[in-house]
Amino acid sequence: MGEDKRINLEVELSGIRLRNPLLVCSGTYGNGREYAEWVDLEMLGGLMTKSVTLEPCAGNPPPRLWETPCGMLNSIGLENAGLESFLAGELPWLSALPLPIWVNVAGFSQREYVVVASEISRSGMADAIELNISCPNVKKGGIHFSSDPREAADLVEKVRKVVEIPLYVKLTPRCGDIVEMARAVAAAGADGISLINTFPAMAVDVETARPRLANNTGGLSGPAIHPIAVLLVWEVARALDLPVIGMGGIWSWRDAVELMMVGADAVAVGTLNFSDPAAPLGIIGGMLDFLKRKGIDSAAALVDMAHREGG
Amino acid sequence: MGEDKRINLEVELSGIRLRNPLLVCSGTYGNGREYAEWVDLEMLGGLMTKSVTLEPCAGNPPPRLWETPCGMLNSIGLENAGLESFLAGELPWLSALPLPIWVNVAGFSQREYVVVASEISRSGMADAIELNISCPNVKKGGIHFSSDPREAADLVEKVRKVVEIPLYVKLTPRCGDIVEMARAVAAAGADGISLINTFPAMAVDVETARPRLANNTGGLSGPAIHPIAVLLVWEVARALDLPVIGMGGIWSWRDAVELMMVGADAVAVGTLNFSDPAAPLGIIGGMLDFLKRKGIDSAAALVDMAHREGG
Amino acid sequence: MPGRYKAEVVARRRFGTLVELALETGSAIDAEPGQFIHVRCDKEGLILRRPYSLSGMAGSVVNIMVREVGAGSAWLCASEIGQELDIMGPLGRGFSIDGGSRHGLVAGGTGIAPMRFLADRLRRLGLEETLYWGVEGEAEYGGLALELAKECDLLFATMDGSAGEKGNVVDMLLDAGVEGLDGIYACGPRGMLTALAESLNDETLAAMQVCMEERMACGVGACRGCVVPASPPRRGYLTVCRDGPVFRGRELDWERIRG
Amino acid sequence: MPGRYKAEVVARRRFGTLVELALETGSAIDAEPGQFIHVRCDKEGLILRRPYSLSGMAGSVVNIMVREVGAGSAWLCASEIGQELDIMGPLGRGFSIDGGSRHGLVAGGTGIAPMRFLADRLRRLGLEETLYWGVEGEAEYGGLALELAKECDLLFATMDGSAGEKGNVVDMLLDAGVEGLDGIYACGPRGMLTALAESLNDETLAAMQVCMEERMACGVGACRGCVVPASPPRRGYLTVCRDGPVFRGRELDWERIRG
Ligand SMILES: Cc1cc2nc3c(=O)[nH]c(=O)nc-3n(C[C@H](O)[C@H](O)[C@H](O)COP(=O)(O)OP(=O)(O)OC[C@H]3O[C@@H](n4cnc5c(N)ncnc54)[C@H](O)[C@@H]3O)c2cc1C
Ligand SMILES: Cc1cc2nc3c(=O)[nH]c(=O)nc-3n(C[C@H](O)[C@H](O)[C@H](O)COP(=O)(O)OP(=O)(O)OC[C@H]3O[C@@H](n4cnc5c(N)ncnc54)[C@H](O)[C@@H]3O)c2cc1C
Ligand SMILES: Cc1cc2nc3c(=O)[nH]c(=O)nc-3n(C[C@H](O)[C@H](O)[C@H](O)COP(=O)(O)O)c2cc1C
Ligand SMILES: Cc1cc2nc3c(=O)[nH]c(=O)nc-3n(C[C@H](O)[C@H](O)[C@H](O)COP(=O)(O)O)c2cc1C
Ligand code: FES
Ligand code: FES
Repeated sequence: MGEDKRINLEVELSGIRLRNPLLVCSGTYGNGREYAEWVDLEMLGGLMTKSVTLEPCAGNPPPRLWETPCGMLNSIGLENAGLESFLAGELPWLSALPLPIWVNVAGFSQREYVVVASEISRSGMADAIELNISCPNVKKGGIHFSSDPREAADLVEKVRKVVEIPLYVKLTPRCGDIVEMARAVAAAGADGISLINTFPAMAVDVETARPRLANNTGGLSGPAIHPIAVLLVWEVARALDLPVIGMGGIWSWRDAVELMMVGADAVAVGTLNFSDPAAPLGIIGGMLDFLKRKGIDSAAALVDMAHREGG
Repeated sequence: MGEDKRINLEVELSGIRLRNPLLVCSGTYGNGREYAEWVDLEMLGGLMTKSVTLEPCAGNPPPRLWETPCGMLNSIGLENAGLESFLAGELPWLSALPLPIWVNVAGFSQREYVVVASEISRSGMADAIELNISCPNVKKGGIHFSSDPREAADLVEKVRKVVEIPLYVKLTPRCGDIVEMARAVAAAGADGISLINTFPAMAVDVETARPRLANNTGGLSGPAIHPIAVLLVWEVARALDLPVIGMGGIWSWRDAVELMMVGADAVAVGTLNFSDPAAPLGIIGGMLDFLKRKGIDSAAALVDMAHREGG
Repeated sequence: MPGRYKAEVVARRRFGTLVELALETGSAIDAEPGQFIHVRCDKEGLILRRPYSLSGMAGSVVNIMVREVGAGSAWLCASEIGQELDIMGPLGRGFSIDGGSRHGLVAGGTGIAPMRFLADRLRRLGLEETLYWGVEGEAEYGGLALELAKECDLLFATMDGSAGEKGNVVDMLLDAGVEGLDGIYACGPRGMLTALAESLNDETLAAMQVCMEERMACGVGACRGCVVPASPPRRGYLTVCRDGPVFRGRELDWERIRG
Repeated sequence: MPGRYKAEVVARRRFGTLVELALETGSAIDAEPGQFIHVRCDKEGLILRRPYSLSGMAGSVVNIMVREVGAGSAWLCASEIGQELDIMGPLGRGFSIDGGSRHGLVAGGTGIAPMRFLADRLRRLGLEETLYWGVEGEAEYGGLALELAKECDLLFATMDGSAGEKGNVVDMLLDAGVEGLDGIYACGPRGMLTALAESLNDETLAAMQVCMEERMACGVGACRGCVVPASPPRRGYLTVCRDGPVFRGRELDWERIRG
């Protein structure tokens, strides 16, 4: 306590230095601007943008949200203004922040993924790409690539060729063998893995016998899925030697530390931002206190601790 | 209100008549006896036994339980006294109840599944078999069969040959394409599908960096996974013409009706029994009130209602 | 400037199924009628905030009126004096008062909340307004109609005829005539708003402003969860939380809204 | 006969970090020391009941002593007089009192709860007992030690020496000598119980009964969640909720319990 021993919160992923291991998840922080008046964005470890597609995308019809026990369903459906507008408006603003930016890229065909990823890389304004091959809310594309390791690998290989910045691939938890999937995208050139996207799910209003979401199905996020995220990160981190960004239902500094202990090199807060935009900062504070209390001198030392404990 | 219109709660699955569509899930009601002093078992629609294996099975070391947000993890690991003891003690007692019994069968090899299923069928004391090919808590066997459709189909085919009563197959939600899996086991001779088993998951105590369960991983159940169960039942019921027993996080009559509306022919209450052993009966009451209020004259009419509503 | 506050419940009144809460935010609030606050319901298992229109405001105190319809609102309705609520707000775009002297306000059911605030604001500006309020039956909102009648020119309608005029509040407004109105402001169930919008012509639609509801997550425009269909040529969607909740009649695609 | 009750909180006292609740079940209860009740914590998000040892009983009223360690116990500790709790019980196998005149009771920390009930029962049977209670520091349990000292022959130990003897309660018992005891009863942290068990010889181990804790779901033996390792030749596992929570020293496999 008394001594002023410096604790190092910095982590490094694929050569990118993060002030601390707390990012915000794609789609849950807009493109930063919406929260700029609520939070000092520079305090974040990094930011993952809303998915960008080649063309403007209107997304799914409303209702798009439904709350479930300790979770929520969303069926936003990749609504975004498209690549051109992103490159002209959002990305320059984001890249002016002293903060690493993962640009999340989605598409409805291989070609779209390749074009968007290549343009983002060429722009020089992004630190890394997060390839969203697992959005549960688009009928064609998306889910398709992430349900078959060969398709996924093929896509990653094509994107890899046109991208000069680190390439992270975001996987769906709806998958029989996550390690096989992670291995396939790693072999195809992924620099890192993001785990997990929302879990495909559904709710029905029994009064009307109609689905709660206009799109019928949506993605489940929040504390409900956290124990699933912990296991999938554990499995992938054990089997592969790539950096992993862990996410899924982080609701406290404990959940963040837990994901790091099972092998995440950094973590991202998603749904929690909606109830508390400053939550990532609170979690950093909690993590710092924990490190102090335990006499651990860096956040990086948390990574894989549960494996080392021989779990 | 005034009129005394009879509402028919009966449902029929594979020729088995159930007083009402409410069963209790395997592993959550013991073999009935433990709850006989708490609940009038005859009021249930049916009972699914704890998994039976060929040899006595000690299960996993403790701790075996952990509570998570709106859910729980268990790693019981198929603890049971084995086939011989089940046939001598438990099954005769169960079969004396005026209540259809699904005997849940598990194994660590194909041969074990085949022997146990065949003996259960030959005993003449079971109404149906529920083949647990998806227990997340055993290292060998179990999960293996349910992660690959061909393996699963092969097992089901072999079991089908030695069994003369309806054969239900219980699938894991940890699966990329549940319809492919359901199709494979249907083609191999399954008479019905049970959905869903617990979801493989994990929790770590950050104070010690050790998993909360001695087995490291466990199965997630409870309301947290309910929206996943709804989607998987919806997908399978749409694609296949087999009876489906829906389960996963039922916490109220609404959740039960919801699963029927997306296509379950009957439903089973699991984790909720721990907090309220009489919950299945309360749910039947709630369902009856709902049917009355809506002027629907049978529980069977709920089945698939969301599909018919054109969701 | 929207902010996040620990707001203390300083008054609580029940009007039938509605509970009115007065919340002390501790700093002077600048809010427009139609804006809302996003309230955390500290019940475990609930993870999203709940949006509530401001029904009034004075200095550092804001009012909301809560109808119990589910777990979150039940928790709010049960909150006691002295309790602290975590709120974000005021959020969104409120009503614009463009001037002119005659204003018609239409509220359906709980839609009365922002309308009460708007009526108050118009009165303070010295403008003339009539508030049309329709509910199912009188008992639903206890003594609220009586109280409003003292505050403004209230025309009250109940579907069951238990008080005021019997019938539909939109018809009541249309019967009274909308042509001469400088502003038409509406809040209520979807069905009521589409019925109103579809009864108006191009000109009166331009004079209409509606306060919309949609399920929300972030409340600040970040998640794109709370959208309503935008009219051509824009098409696509607008967010209720940031582009709205108040929209001009012509901004929305009423056909898609009716569904 | 165990049952399910809506039990009203009729008294509530705080002893340091412990809250003692008296629950009126409405019907005469027949319970043994060592048995427990399984309490629903009506906080959304929590789905399992919480097991609590009976710390006393009179007619239709049962007592428990709750230490706040997480969300469920926090909710229980905050429960107020008049509140209704949903309980199942009494559950499990309690202590057997085999007779003989000299009984040693050892409690560590919160393990005092069932021991208080047992001491009371022994006293009523006219048997001679000494209660050894060890805690971290006196303040932890407020005035409870004083109160117990009036009820029975209490030997109090604190690890920090703030009151009573300084040191470990197991050592205290062993120093006093266990050979002549007709019954040794223990409840407390795992470490304390294994230390005790491993200090005993075959004979004294036979005289020992321990009240075990393990995480529970059903509480009635149905889920096999709450197991402890059984000693050879049986091996395998016993359930705390039904086979226990009280076990004879020889029934358990202390080696596997220590892990
Ligand atoms: C801009 C705006 C202003 C509102 N103003 C008021 C008001 O002044 N008074 C009032 O009583 N109600 C108002 N509502 C509706 C209020 O937000 C919902 O009744 C409340 O969120 C229901 O929560 P619950 O937990 O009780 O219900 P549940 O049915 O349990 O809620 C389930 C989920 O649906 C959401 N939800 C349900 N109904 C609505 C709805 N109509 N609008 C938005 N989300 C909904 C909830 O937020 C939650 O995420 C307003 C809604 C919006 C969008
Ligand atoms: C037979 C028995 C008798 C008990 N008697 C008492 C008593 O008299 N006084 C008292 O204060 N405590 C007693 N306990 C412990 C008490 O049940 C736990 O402290 C309580 O369940 C913690 O719940 P929580 O939500 O506050 O903690 P959390 O840590 O949030 O609980 C998380 C999960 O772990 C379980 N859990 C955590 N600790 C324990 C534990 N030690 N034993 C069993 N389950 C646990 C909880 O039930 C819950 O499922 C007893 C336990 C058992 C098994
Ligand atoms: C409303 C909402 C929108 C999302 N949009 C995207 C998206 O556009 N691209 C993406 O890759 N993930 C998206 N996600 C998934 C999150 O980035 C994250 O992987 C997931 O929500 C799990 O984390 P959480 O439980 O902390 O929210 C979205 C999630 C939510 C809740
Ligand atoms: C403690 C526990 C033990 C279980 N044991 C078994 C089992 O032996 N065999 C099996 O097929 N499923 C078993 N299950 C899974 C349940 O039958 C059910 O599929 C699952 O819990 C989902 O339903 P729920 O969320 O309502 O509990 C078990 C579940 C729990 C919680
Ligand atoms: S609630 Fe998130 S955009 Fe409106
Ligand atoms: S808690 Fe279920 S067997 Fe003991």
